[in-house]
Amino acid sequence: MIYLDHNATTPIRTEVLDVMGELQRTLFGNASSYYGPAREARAVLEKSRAEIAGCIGANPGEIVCTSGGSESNNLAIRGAARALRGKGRHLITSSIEHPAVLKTCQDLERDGYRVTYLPVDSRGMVDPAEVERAITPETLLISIMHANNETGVIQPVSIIGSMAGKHGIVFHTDAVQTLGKIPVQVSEINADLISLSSHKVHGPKGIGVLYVRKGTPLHPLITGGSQERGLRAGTENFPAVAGFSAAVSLALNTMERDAARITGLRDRMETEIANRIRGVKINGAGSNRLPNTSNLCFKGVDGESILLHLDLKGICASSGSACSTGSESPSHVLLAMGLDPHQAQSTIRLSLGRETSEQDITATVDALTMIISRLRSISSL
Amino acid sequence: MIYLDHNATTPIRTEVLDVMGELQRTLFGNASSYYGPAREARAVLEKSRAEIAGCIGANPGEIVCTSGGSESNNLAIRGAARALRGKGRHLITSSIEHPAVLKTCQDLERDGYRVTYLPVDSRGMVDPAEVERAITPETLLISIMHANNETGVIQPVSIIGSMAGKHGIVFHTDAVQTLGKIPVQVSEINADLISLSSHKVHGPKGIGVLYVRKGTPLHPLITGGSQERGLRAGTENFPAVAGFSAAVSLALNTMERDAARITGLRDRMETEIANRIRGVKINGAGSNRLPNTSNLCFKGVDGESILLHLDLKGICASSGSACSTGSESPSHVLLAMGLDPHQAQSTIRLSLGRETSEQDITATVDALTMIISRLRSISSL
Amino acid sequence: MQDWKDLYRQSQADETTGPILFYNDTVLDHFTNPRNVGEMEPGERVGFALVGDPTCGDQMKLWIRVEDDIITDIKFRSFGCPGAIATSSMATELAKGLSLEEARELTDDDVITALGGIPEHKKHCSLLGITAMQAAIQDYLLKQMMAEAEDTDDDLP
Amino acid sequence: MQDWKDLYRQSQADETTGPILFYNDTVLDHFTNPRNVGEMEPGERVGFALVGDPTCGDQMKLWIRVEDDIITDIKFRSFGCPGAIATSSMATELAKGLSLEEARELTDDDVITALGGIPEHKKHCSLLGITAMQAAIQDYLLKQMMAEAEDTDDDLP
Ligand SMILES: Cc1ncc(COP(=O)(O)O)c(C=O)c1O
Ligand SMILES: Cc1ncc(COP(=O)(O)O)c(C=O)c1O
Repeated sequence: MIYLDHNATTPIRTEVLDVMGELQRTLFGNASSYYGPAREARAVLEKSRAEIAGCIGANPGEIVCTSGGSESNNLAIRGAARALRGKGRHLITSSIEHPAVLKTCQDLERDGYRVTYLPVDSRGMVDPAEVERAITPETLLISIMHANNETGVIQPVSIIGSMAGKHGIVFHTDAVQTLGKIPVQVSEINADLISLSSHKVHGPKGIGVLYVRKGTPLHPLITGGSQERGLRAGTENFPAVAGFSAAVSLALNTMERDAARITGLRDRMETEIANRIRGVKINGAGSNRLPNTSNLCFKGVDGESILLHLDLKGICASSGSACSTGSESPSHVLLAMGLDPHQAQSTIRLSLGRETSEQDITATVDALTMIISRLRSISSL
Repeated sequence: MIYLDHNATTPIRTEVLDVMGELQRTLFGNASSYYGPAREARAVLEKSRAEIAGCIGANPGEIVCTSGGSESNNLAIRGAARALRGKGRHLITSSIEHPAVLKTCQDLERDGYRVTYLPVDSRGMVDPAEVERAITPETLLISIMHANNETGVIQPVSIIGSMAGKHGIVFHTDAVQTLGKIPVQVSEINADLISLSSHKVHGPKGIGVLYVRKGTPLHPLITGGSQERGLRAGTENFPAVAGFSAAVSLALNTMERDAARITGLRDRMETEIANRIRGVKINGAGSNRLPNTSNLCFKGVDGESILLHLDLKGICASSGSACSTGSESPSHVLLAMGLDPHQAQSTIRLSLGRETSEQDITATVDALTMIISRLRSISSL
Repeated sequence: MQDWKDLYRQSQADETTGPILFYNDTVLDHFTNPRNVGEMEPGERVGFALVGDPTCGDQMKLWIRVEDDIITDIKFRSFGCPGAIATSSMATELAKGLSLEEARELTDDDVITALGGIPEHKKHCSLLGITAMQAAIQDYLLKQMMAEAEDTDDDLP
Repeated sequence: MQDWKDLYRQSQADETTGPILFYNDTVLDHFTNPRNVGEMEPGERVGFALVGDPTCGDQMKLWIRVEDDIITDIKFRSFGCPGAIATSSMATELAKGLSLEEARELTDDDVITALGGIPEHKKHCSLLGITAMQAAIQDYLLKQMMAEAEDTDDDLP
């Protein structure tokens, strides 16, 4: 099997599984309970929280554990909107955000909030000047993702963050796709709220984090017990938090080296594909991109047909966000970049990872060459 | 170690850990993705969902996977309140609910909803007649727990459920404490929404379920991808769902036998404590209770001091809900039952489980006898 | 894991579960080796249609050759998803050799049955092949009518 | 797991984390073997106080015996949490043998320092022992004043 869908999810590392297995076998208890074993569970939880905090340059008290990236995004956006509705009811985001941001903003619109969805240019980038123009005295939150999950295009969050800061507006960034691939540092991003997800960095599923800068107004999404300083109720999933912290530490240990190697593989892949297959467009190629992501449009062939052919050859890829697989509508990200619906329908995403080898890339290029020619031979376009 | 805090959390069963480890080692992928491995992940997810559904007599399509009991309660209450706000803005619940229900209702009050918090009698029971009296044409939801986590008192949910049905009002029950201890069957409970949590039945933490009867109006709490039929966004945590389904199946296999044995142990424990220690009150004793729960008030001694002495002897117990451990306010459940604050402060909860042995009980009774006499010898009351 | 897959197959019917993309072997066969791919030169005995599915952007072209009211040959080209390709291929197989009258009674259900089923949310794709074929038959009949009309015209004094 | 515990101890200071109930060995010692538990008969040289903590419902009784302005003996009883018991025990230890003047300068910080620290949210418990002691000193001084006043009365013609 050749797995080229690391932006959807990643295999959990055996080191991480071992940590979690050990913890679950030897330590148990409710991390908020009284007695000895529970205190040890709490110690593990707090050590892991501190480790995750360290990885992004935050304080442990600024880390709220959630069930994943989607919940983190919902907590950030709904939580800020609720906490700040006295200030105003306007939010700014972009048209290329993950559905966990877009759908949440749309939901807030039904509740009387007003949302500006900024466009992107043909390279898939949000323009900070547009953000500035969209700001009103009513603006309570700006939410712009760190890098896009489909194209890998890195957004100018640092500039947008300081701009938001100057206007006294809370800034949220969805860094689910950047963690472990490029540096995610609180001080550089200038964000008040940052969403992270464990299963994208070879950690367990069902766990994520929202960084909440000290003093940021935020209303909880899930109320109940006073876990996570009252910002997220529910018995703490300490084995998963420990797994996440192990995964992110491991990822950061070798990030620079991995990124260089993976960029090399990705670039070779794109060059060879462009050389061997005509009518290929690399979406977002003109931008600063994540090392591992390649978004490819093959003129005149349907993306899902490419994917099924790849699948039959044991190559795993996807057409964009996994959560909309099976939906028939073309990618909102690609349409926002100005592609027409047929082009969007002809696009697939290959996202590499730490297990990806030179041979994987060679095999993938060979397979794609054959598949595209085959599908074009039956295409009506 | 003697663990008598099963209502807070339970040790994960090795069979469950093995299932999850195996799945995480061999199967991966995003259960909503396209290719082969992802389809297997999805197959696991759907098989597990069907198994959980089977355990409570539901259809697989009525099972929404969440991150735990607190999220399930929030989704049920906030989701129904949002979906039905056109109908009215009144909710009915009881004063002994878990904080994940109570705090959520209080939060809705800040949003313009009106909530009736029904009292309980001295035995800790909600009176269905009171529920009926509280119903107004504006009532959109009734939420009464299946059994209370502190006292183990089982509530008359079946009657309340049919009453709600007759009035066309959505009925939610928090069955987090009953699953695996007494039967939880959709057809008997007559509920439209039922909250369940995995870590209370020897399953993994960070996973739970909301049963949503077909046709029940519900707005999602976490929006984004279209997972869980659009009712709960986020990459599916299929290993945890599989772990939960394994745990609940195992629990139901031996439920009757376990319940009989545990009831025996609990009853012996209570009899011996009552015989050997004067000034003991068993809260909720007059009611139908869960087999495993004992809520004991020791006149004139502080609960936390009892717990620390027990802890020093390797016995794990708690004073009620773990999520408020360390908070200094007396239990809202006991106050609702008419105990005075000093009585509430003198109460501990012992909750037994499948590993609890005869020897554990003997040792606990001995320890308590000594501890109470020691603490009384220094008490100023 | 056989049991999981079985369960998975069953649950395809259940519209309450999420999107499922589990094609059976017949569908995969028609997708990887679509029958009757190609084009035909326009001609007197040839019917042609170009149809699109507005739901998903799929597009297809289809040609039939008719001799003595029998569809003797059929060709198609498709820009579409696996469902569209497989159902189109199967539709051409079913229609080939039928009389025009018989072919006009083919439905998308016939195609799905012949394929042994396709995932629920892909069913709309199965319409494409049938729609194209019916359109091609119409095109052929129209051509015949016009030719006959011309013949009749010629016969006029 | 030693390193986790260390980290855990450090993080007690961090008010941003959740409730922590990690008592050190000195606290546990004073909790399990509280010093100076008991009562005293009322008497001329005895001061007494009954105080309660409205935050948590804890209650305590404390007696001091004074000879030549020195606290020669001290006893207490407590209905309270481990923090209340341990801090009361330590407070009595610190006060015993001090002059009234010295004892009046004892603060809850002295008690906490002597115990090597207690969890942040338990600090309010440490006030109970000190408060009771100060109240008992007041009670003693008041008694003295009244006794002196009586003595003076007796002296009057
Ligand atoms: C950019 C981005 N944000 C959020 C998410 C959601 O994360 P999760 O699946 O952990 O809920 C994803 C991935 O699905 C993502 O790519
Ligand atoms: C009755 C009840 N409801 C809800 C919960 C919350 O469940 P979870 O810890 O899985 O969020 C608990 C336990 O903490 C409970 O006892």
